[in-house]
Amino acid sequence: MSQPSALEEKLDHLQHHFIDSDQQFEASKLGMWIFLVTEILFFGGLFTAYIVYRSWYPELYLLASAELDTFWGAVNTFVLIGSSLTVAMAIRSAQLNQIKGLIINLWITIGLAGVFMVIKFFEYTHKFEKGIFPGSHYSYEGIAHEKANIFFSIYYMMTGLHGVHVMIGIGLMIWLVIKAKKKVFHSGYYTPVEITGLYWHLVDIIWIFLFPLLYLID
Amino acid sequence: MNKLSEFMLPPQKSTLAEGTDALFNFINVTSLIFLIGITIAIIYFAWKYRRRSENDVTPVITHNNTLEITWSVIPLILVIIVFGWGLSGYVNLTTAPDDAYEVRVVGKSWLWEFHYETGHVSVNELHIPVDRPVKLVMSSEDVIHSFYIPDFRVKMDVLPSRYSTVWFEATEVGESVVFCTEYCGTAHSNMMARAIVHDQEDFETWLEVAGSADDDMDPVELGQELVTRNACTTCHSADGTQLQGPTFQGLWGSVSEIEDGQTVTVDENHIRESILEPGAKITSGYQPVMPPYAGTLNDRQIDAIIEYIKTLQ
Amino acid sequence: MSGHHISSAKFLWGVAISLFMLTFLTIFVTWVHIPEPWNVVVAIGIAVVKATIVAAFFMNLYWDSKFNVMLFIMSIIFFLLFIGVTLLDTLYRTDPIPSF
Amino acid sequence: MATNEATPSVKKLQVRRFKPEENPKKHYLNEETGIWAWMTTVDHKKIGLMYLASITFFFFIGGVLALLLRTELLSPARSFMDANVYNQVFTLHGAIMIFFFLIPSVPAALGNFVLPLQLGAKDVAFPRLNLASYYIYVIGALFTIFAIFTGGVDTGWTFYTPYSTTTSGNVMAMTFGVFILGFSSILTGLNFIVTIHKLRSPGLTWNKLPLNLWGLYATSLIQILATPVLAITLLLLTMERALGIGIFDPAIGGDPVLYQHFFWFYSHPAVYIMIVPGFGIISEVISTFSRKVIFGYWAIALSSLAIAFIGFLVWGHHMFTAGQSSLANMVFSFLTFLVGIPTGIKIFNWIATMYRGSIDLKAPMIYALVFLFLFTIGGFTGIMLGALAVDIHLHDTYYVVAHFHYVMMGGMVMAFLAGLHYWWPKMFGKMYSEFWARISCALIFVGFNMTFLPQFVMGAQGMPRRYFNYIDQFQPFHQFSTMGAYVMGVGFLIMAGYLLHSMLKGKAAGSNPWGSRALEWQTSSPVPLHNFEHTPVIINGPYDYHKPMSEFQLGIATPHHDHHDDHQPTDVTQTEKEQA
Repeated sequence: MSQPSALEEKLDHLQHHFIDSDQQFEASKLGMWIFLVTEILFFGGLFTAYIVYRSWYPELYLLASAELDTFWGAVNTFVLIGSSLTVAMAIRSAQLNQIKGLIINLWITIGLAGVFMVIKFFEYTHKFEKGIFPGSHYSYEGIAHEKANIFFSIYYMMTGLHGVHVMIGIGLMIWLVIKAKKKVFHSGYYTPVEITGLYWHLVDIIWIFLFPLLYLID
Repeated sequence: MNKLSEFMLPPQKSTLAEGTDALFNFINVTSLIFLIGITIAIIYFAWKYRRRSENDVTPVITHNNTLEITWSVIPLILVIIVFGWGLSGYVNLTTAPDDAYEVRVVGKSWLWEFHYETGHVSVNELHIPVDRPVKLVMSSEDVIHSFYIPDFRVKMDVLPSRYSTVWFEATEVGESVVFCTEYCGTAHSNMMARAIVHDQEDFETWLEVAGSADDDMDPVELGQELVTRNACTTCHSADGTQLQGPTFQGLWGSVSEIEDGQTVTVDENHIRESILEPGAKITSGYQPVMPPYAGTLNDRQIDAIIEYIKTLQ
Repeated sequence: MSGHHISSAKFLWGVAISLFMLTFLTIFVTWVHIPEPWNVVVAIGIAVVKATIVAAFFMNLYWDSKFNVMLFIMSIIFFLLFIGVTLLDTLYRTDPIPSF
Repeated sequence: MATNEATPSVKKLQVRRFKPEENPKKHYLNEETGIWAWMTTVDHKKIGLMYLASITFFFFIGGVLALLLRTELLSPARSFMDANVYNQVFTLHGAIMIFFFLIPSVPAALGNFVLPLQLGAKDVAFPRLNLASYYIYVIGALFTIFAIFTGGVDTGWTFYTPYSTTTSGNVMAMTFGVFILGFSSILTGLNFIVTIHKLRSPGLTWNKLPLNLWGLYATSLIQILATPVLAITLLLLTMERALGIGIFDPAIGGDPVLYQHFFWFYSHPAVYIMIVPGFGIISEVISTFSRKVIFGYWAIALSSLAIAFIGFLVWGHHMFTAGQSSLANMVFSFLTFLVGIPTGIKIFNWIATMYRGSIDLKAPMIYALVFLFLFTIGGFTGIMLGALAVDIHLHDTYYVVAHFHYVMMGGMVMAFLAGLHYWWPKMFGKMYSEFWARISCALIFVGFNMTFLPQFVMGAQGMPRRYFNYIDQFQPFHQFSTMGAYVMGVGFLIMAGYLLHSMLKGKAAGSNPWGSRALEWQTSSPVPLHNFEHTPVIINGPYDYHKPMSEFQLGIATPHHDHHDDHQPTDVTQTEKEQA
């Protein structure tokens, strides 16, 4: 019991079947970790498809990744790592009862996530203009490989699903900001901030793998 | 033992059948012994230790290492035997002798095509020589099918993306049924063929004659023969019965409505196009499932089919 | 409690900067053409290091209960089993070719 | 509020005996009544009953579809439905039975009801999430029903590509429905793991955990590890139909066998999602009705985990003839046999538990023994199918159909029925007619064997599965099988009858009609709204029949406060903390 004073102050959040705040916090965090396990295996399916096709057609991946812009990929990597930092700072603010800092850090994170999505949007539209669509709609002729469409199917599925997760993250953080403004969080109760942070870091980790696997094939 | 295997299994008509059946029987008998033992134990315990009063006191037996190790290790040994046995059988099933006679198999919804090295094609009839290894190299035109001859104990999926093989050596002259065992749609259960085993001499005669056998037939008779042989009748009836495709009865000269609302008169050109390129004009109310016959039927054969359809008014 | 570790701002910045450096490194490595398959190994290696840093210090696994660490590792093990066993098929297929 | 007897100054655990109140006036069924209270309840018991009602509905639908299939198969070719209808019906029978009945049956329905009771907890860790997962299940079901009425689905429950990407009908709605359903399954698993970890009563250490909870724990692990892969597989399939993604579509360069890997990576472990919680029930029932300590507690507990783990590595045995590499076939065959060992260990342990017990052949026990017999047959025929050479012959025949019906229906459904009859008095506080229960069990047993034993023979003789039409030689077997299905149907109707009668007019059961030592029987029947009026304290294992009943009813007094009352006095929090 690190902050007994906080425990005594506010217990609005405590549900009836838990004994105390710590038990509830630990349970929520364990629940989130289990959820992250399912996320890892969810993306794991796509990584498996990626690896299987790469082992079959290594030359295809060389050719096709040349179509991806390493510069913007790298920028997005920095943006996401930066947002991971701000989320960590947000949790720190909550732990120290600095609600203003919490809200500012969350807003920066939302901003960075927005930048990520905007860059992603331009990357996509650029490809669509060339006729690089997934699977059967693929009509680009710049890659001399009959399975180029499959590479881009995998590319769009991986980055698209990752993008969906970023969008969900943005939604969650807007919700956190609203909650924080209502003074729900304090140093004795910041579970939603913590577990949203865990989620956001996982989204970051997945991008850390997507970046070298898709963009950095020389 | 023999009675059991005769009752459970189809006749052994290939060299591979005996090995598979021996393992089948071994597992069956071993399992049966265990099952009887377990069942007797259950019934005996349930009777012997039935509750006599509400105050029955039961002994505290939490575990017994010797017993537990025994009933882990004995089954382990048994399953390892079964694994090795099954594996060696499998290696036999998948290693075709080098001198095997090759036949190309093409699965289409819902028929089997067999291409021989002479260039002859037979539909739903696989002709093979007896006592000689035969290797089938198979592929599919559309969805996944699976080639299964119970009498030979062989089965292999037929894939649209690449080739797969199966081999066997038939041991007696006769006929066996071929099934499709990978679900492939409406007429999946009618996607059957006959494996016809000839002796070597007959087989060679068949190969020579088969390609030219219908040269002197009357076109209508030939057409009738062809629609059966090419499995058209799986989906198109000659008596008005509604199957997966339009019936041939009264088809000639009729006007049919196609998918986009246009109408087309069923004439020679329409029938020819529908045979060679079935997807071009689909009569509304039917699914686009018919496989193309380009490369399977020649012009003379198509003409014969048209002549035959003309007669079904 | 294990779950309430509070990192200092300096520490968090340090973690982020090391992640930025590793990102530069992984891009830099693609310019020096390392021969196959080592380029992939290096790229994945750096990504694993980065992911471990994020998991340990941003996600606080370093200070967290053992079971959460175990869950994280377990998910990766099962993913590796999935891909590993699938590759047993896809890498070792034989493609027969018809002779006519 | 009786908080004073345990003052904060007391450091030692002060326990006393709490005898459950017999036939209480107030319990979870009559507090908070009305449709709205039920639909918005976060009570695990009510959610469990809502699941129970839903899966019963789907079991009924699936069962009727099965009878239609069997009736059509009385004669070859068409008798009253055509091939397309037949194909849709068998697809629905499979999909409904697996995704809407078997997967949620024990974990979500019985598990939800029993798990917190066996832990001595007031609820699961995340009650609102629990309710959400029920509604997710309902939404998934609605999508599926929508698919049925907008073209139907004829792909088989396996959705194999490229057939599923090319066939007409509303495959997308169906796969999306199952995709949604996956989340329900994941959230239930997540909830259970956290609950077992965080909400055990004082003294309930891992080595005192009821085997039912070990079973549910192993199941939950499979649910969270395997279900996401199903989700991504179905998402890819949906995308394949919607956007032409084509990773599995050979027409544009994809690989259909890869789909099968993805699909079975979930769907084989899913078999264990269905059967492992059944093992848990059987352990409880056999111990209770033999009134004897379970034989080989750790062997049974750990073999559940072993099965869960090895079960992940055997998916390729569904693909022995699919065109995967010989190396993969060999590895998968070997690992498949390894799963047989822990399963065998369980069977032997259960029989050893009966040895020198005091066996009372009440309905739950009869179902448990029926389970032992039928599941053993299912297991041995599984060994048969694991043997490579033999599987080449038997794959995709009626032998496989019979095998998995012996495992799923003979194993899983019998375990479910054992559990249902076992916990029925706890759920409703009423007893059912033992006589009719035996009649119906006998009919189901006889009907089941009549239905599926001939299918082994048919399959071994070469009758392929999913066949609308068949060659004449198989007709006698099909007819016999259909007769069996009708007998089984009658058995289930009788069961529905006496259970309904029990619910309405049954005799009061009392809190512990079986004389069990397990924790869920140490509270009233029906259960109070918050499960226990006290905080149970556990000092013995759940199967320690050699110790007196009084030692199983210990607890410390807790203030009982309303479900929605979030304002808890601080001193109580402090008190319990020190005691725990």
